[in-house]
Amino acid sequence: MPHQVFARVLSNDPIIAGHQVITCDAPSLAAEAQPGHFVNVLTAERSDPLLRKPFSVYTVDRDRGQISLLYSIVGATTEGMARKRPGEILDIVGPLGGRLFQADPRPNAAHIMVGGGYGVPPLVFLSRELRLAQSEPNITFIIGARRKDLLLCEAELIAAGVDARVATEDGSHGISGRVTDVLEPLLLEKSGLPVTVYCCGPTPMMRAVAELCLRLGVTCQLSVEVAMPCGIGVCMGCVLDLTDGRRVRCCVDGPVFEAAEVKWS
Amino acid sequence: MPHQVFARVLSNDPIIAGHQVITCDAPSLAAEAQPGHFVNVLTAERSDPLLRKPFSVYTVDRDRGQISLLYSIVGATTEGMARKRPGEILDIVGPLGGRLFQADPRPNAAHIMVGGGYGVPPLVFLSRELRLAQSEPNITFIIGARRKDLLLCEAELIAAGVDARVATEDGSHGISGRVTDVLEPLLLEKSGLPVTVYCCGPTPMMRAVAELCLRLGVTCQLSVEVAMPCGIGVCMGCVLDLTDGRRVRCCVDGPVFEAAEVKWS
Amino acid sequence: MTTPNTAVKIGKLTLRNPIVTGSGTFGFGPEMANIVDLNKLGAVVVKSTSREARLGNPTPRIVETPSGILNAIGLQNSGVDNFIAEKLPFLRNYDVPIIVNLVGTEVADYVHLAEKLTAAGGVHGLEINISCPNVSHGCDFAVDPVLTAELIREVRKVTDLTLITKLSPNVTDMVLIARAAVDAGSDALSLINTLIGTAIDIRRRKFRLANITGGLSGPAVKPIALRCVWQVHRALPNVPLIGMGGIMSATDAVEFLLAGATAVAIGTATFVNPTAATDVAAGLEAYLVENGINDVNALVGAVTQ
Amino acid sequence: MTTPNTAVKIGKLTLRNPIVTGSGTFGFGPEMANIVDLNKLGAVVVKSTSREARLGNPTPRIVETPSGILNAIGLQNSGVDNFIAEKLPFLRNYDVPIIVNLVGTEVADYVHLAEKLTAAGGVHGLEINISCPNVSHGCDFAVDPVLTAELIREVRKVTDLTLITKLSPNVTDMVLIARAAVDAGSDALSLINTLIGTAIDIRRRKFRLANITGGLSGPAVKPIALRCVWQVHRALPNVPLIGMGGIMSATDAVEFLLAGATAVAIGTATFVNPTAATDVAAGLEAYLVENGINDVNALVGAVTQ
Ligand SMILES: Cc1cc2nc3c(=O)[nH]c(=O)nc-3n(C[C@H](O)[C@H](O)[C@H](O)COP(=O)(O)OP(=O)(O)OC[C@H]3O[C@@H](n4cnc5c(N)ncnc54)[C@H](O)[C@@H]3O)c2cc1C
Ligand SMILES: Cc1cc2nc3c(=O)[nH]c(=O)nc-3n(C[C@H](O)[C@H](O)[C@H](O)COP(=O)(O)OP(=O)(O)OC[C@H]3O[C@@H](n4cnc5c(N)ncnc54)[C@H](O)[C@@H]3O)c2cc1C
Ligand SMILES: Cc1cc2nc3c(=O)[nH]c(=O)nc-3n(C[C@H](O)[C@H](O)[C@H](O)COP(=O)(O)O)c2cc1C
Ligand SMILES: Cc1cc2nc3c(=O)[nH]c(=O)nc-3n(C[C@H](O)[C@H](O)[C@H](O)COP(=O)(O)O)c2cc1C
Ligand code: FES
Ligand code: FES
Repeated sequence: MPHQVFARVLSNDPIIAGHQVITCDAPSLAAEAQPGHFVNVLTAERSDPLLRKPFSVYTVDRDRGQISLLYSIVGATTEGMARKRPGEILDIVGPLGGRLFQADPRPNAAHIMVGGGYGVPPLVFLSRELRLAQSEPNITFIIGARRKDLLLCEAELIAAGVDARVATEDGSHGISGRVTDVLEPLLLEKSGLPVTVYCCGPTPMMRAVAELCLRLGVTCQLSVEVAMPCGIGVCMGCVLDLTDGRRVRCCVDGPVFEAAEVKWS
Repeated sequence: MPHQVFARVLSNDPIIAGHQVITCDAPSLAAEAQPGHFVNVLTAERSDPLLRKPFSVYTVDRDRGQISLLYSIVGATTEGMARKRPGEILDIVGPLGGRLFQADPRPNAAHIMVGGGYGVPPLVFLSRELRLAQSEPNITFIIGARRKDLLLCEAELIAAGVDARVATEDGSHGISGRVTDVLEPLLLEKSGLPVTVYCCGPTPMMRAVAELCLRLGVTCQLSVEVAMPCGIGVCMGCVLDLTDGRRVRCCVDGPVFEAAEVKWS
Repeated sequence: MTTPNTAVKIGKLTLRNPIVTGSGTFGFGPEMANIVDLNKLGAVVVKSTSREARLGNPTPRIVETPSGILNAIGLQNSGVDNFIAEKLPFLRNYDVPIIVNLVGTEVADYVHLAEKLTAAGGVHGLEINISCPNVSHGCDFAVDPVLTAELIREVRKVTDLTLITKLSPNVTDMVLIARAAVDAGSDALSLINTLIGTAIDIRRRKFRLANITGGLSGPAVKPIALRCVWQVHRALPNVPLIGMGGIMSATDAVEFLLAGATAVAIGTATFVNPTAATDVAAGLEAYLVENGINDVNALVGAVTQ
Repeated sequence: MTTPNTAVKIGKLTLRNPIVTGSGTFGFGPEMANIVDLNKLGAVVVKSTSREARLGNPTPRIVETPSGILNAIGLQNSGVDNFIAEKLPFLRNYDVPIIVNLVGTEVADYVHLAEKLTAAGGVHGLEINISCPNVSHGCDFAVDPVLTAELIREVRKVTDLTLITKLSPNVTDMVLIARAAVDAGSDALSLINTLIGTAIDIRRRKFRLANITGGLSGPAVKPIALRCVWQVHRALPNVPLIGMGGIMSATDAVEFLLAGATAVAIGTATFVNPTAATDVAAGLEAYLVENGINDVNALVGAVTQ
């Protein structure tokens, strides 16, 4: 259940240009967090900016009671996060999210993660949980980025033995192009298997992935990226239109939806 | 002339509980600042709190182009100042103040400073300037505080050879009582000499000092403590009523006034 | 010292403390019941409910502004029948007054809603929202004392629940509308609803809200809300007021009580701190104890110049 | 690309850029002339000037609120004769339009002021302040279209200087007042003056302003001000508007231009950053260059949904 935690910062280090990972002591969050969960962070001490900002849970260490967030420094909240030093307090509300990634339960399923930008961390969490839950799950992880220096988590995934594939828009690493340029042949490659695609990233990327999967008849779960003013289901500021005509809240009715459910505007 | 300086912080260290001295590289301010000048500091990055806050210039090192402020940590701005580390930037507008302390020019004058709380720093500045300008000026410095541990600058004044006298309300150091309990006998002591009292501190203290000086016919300059929304003379938010019926701005028509001018409300 | 009295009266209702929830900022209960104990609130005011279900406005619906937010939700809700069938049963489990906020475009809509909700059972008060700035005609009543009086008079005829009229600050003279509502039978007044504002994205040269304008709430509006409460309280000292607008802390709540509010609503604050309402209730009690005040009612309107 | 045109027209006046100073936030010139080059501004709007000298309200007169300030200065000024004798000669040294803000309690006061200031020479425009919330009767004109029209009509008779009416946001319908002012001969409109608000010190249980209420300005009010500009521009697209309310940066200024302002005033921002007005002017020019816009007038009202 969502609750507020004043979490002690344990480390807060740059990983690539403009991106950091902040790790905190937060046993209650570590105990509850599942892939797809996000937390709402407040760094302002007064009322400007007023609202918390959402961040996906990146890593969870349940034994030590720690969680970490991977963030891109873009505005007041993330600048405030970047200034936190070990020992200081991070004000977090979480875990948030009502519908999370659902690992495909079929025994020989191929799990394909497609992540871009700060969509990568929740999928890294998902693949870690999959590896904990199943022996030798069949995971392929496609990471998209504009340039090589904006690529997140590749080394980490490789070190964990995940089949990581990369698409950069400028071709500076991996395939030159978009994640769908990697995904389409990959889906053919895996065509004998039950396949689920899990996707998180910028909306245009998710839309392209969703449309590809729908066209090819592949199950696809998306964690949508929508501003979350409250994160707890009461402001109605995060709504998404579904193909069945319903207008739902991404925070508590999502953030994960099936590709077929989402009505793109 | 008032101007904005993005001053690099050189040091920022506690002196007594809840009080720090911040020293910055600010050659243009160091060149212009005189005793009684203040500066307006902004630490908020967004708009809450909106306004700058005033701080008296405490020390000036004209050779090195440095100034320092002595501040009591009481709210958002001073908390923001306290977080500044060497190398970071302090956003300052100054020097501010149109009418400053005027050292009594009479050759054998007795200069009596009466300071309480953050009224002490500008008087320390004044006594330092007096010692630079005159050989062996006759300075007595009365410091008032509630308790010994809230006493500012005593060691520094003694080290500089200033006759420093202390009044604490709880008697934990110096005379037990108020600055006027020290001032009244001191004025008798100095009665053969031309005397000027320079006073800065909480309003009730200044009023008591002013009334004592008026009663004994001693010249007294006060640096009034009034909120300074703009500090540059344009908001009319810092006005003070004078005995001649004028309603003047403390920032540019003061902050230093003669005791006889001030109409206490 | 003994525990101070925190109970206040709003019309026929006794609230255990003066802290209620702002309509539209607390949903219909279930989400928040996971986070705070509803039984520690003075009352739960639910999101505006209309005759038919409403999808509300397109997105974006909320944008941040300095110390505030603009919202243009457009009264999304699943309609009164769904409320009674699906939402009210949950709320009946709690020992807290339930106040339903009503919205419509015509007098008949409000009358219909009031009748249904009165008959439903388990609803303790009705807050008549005549002041939503985010739908066309949303403020037609709130700016006109004659229309307001007519509306309240008709609703009054069909219900004996406590009636609270929610006023708009987007008017020249709130006292005029307040008086009209009270004379027509409103037991109490809620103030303020949001102030109409907008924001523009200069990169795209477009409005930041799909609806163009939205309602401003949060700390930015607190000085205005506080002034409204004081003005209306001074004019109508015997009418219980529920004050709201930017209340983030117990300190803010005390300001509103001193200005003349008998109760206060926590709105936008809940988005920032989900436990804001119960935190404020606890903080208010602490303030009473620290200041040796044995009845919160002693604070109401107690500000001096 | 060549330097973009930044000049705009407000009535008969050509401003070299759209940035002017907010009345009451820039004094009468001399203090600010030490800090910024007045010749880099579109116009200098001086503090409200009245027939006789005024001492204004007692202190405290300014308090901070979230992202804003409340002021209750009460129009302290040394009167029009003193202005002409002591302040105007200094301003005549600059090559920048001088706009004098007038305030009075009766039509005759404004007429008297307008005559004197027109005759004085060196005054280029008159801003008619009908909207000061900090004096009794300060808003009587601004809330009533008939009174506003009568006032502007009488002032119009005695001056051919550019007339700008400064509107209050504390009304139900600003467009009504705007139209009345323009139909009566106002060449342009300034909006918005401050919103009425208050603040309470809960320790002393007293109002924080000696005057009880004050006018809210600063970033907190920006969304409201922007909405007012857009509403009035949409209704009166050919009337030049001077937009103001919380403008702190060139980004904010562009928002106001897009909403329909032809010029913008920098008020409270000057208290925070004394060079705010010229900084915004420079930032606006940079925005034009970066976006390949060769005439600032192309931005005016150019927002889309
Ligand atoms: C469910 C979810 C999970 C997320 N997970 C992560 C995560 O794991 N890591 C991560 O880094 N981010 C994540 N995000 C995104 C993150 O929440 C946003 O980037 C957040 O806004 C950052 O807050 P900020 O205060 O630092 O920046 P903000 O000030 O909110 O700025 C965010 C972006 O908006 C732009 N912007 C701000 N104000 C304006 C304006 N007035 N006009 C136009 N543009 C403007 C900024 O330039 C910037 O690019 C997630 C978002 C969602 C919805
Ligand atoms: C000319 C001049 C010179 C000065 N020189 C110095 C100096 O050299 N050193 C120094 O330390 N200070 C000095 N001050 C005082 C300093 O400017 C103030 O203390 C300033 O307000 C501190 O800013 P802040 O943001 O840290 O605290 P603020 O938030 O402004 O708080 C200041 C005080 O007001 C109280 N307060 C804040 N908000 C409220 C509220 N809503 N209701 C009731 N009380 C409230 C706080 O508790 C605190 O005690 C000087 C003041 C003047 C006028
Ligand atoms: C997102 C949002 C939705 C709201 N929806 C409603 C509503 O449906 N009905 C209503 O009467 N008021 C609604 N309000 C107004 C609040 O109840 C309250 O009057 C206003 O926000 C001021 O209080 P605050 O500053 O504490 O939020 C809404 C406010 C917000 C922020
Ligand atoms: C301290 C202060 C004094 C003001 N005095 C006047 C005045 O004398 N006449 C007037 O028309 N407006 C006056 N105003 C209003 C401003 O000119 C402006 O309309 C308002 O502050 C909104 O702009 P801002 O948010 O940029 O300050 C004053 C505002 C402030 C903050
Ligand atoms: S973020 Fe508020 S309802 Fe989803
Ligand atoms: S502080 Fe603004 S006029 Fe003095």
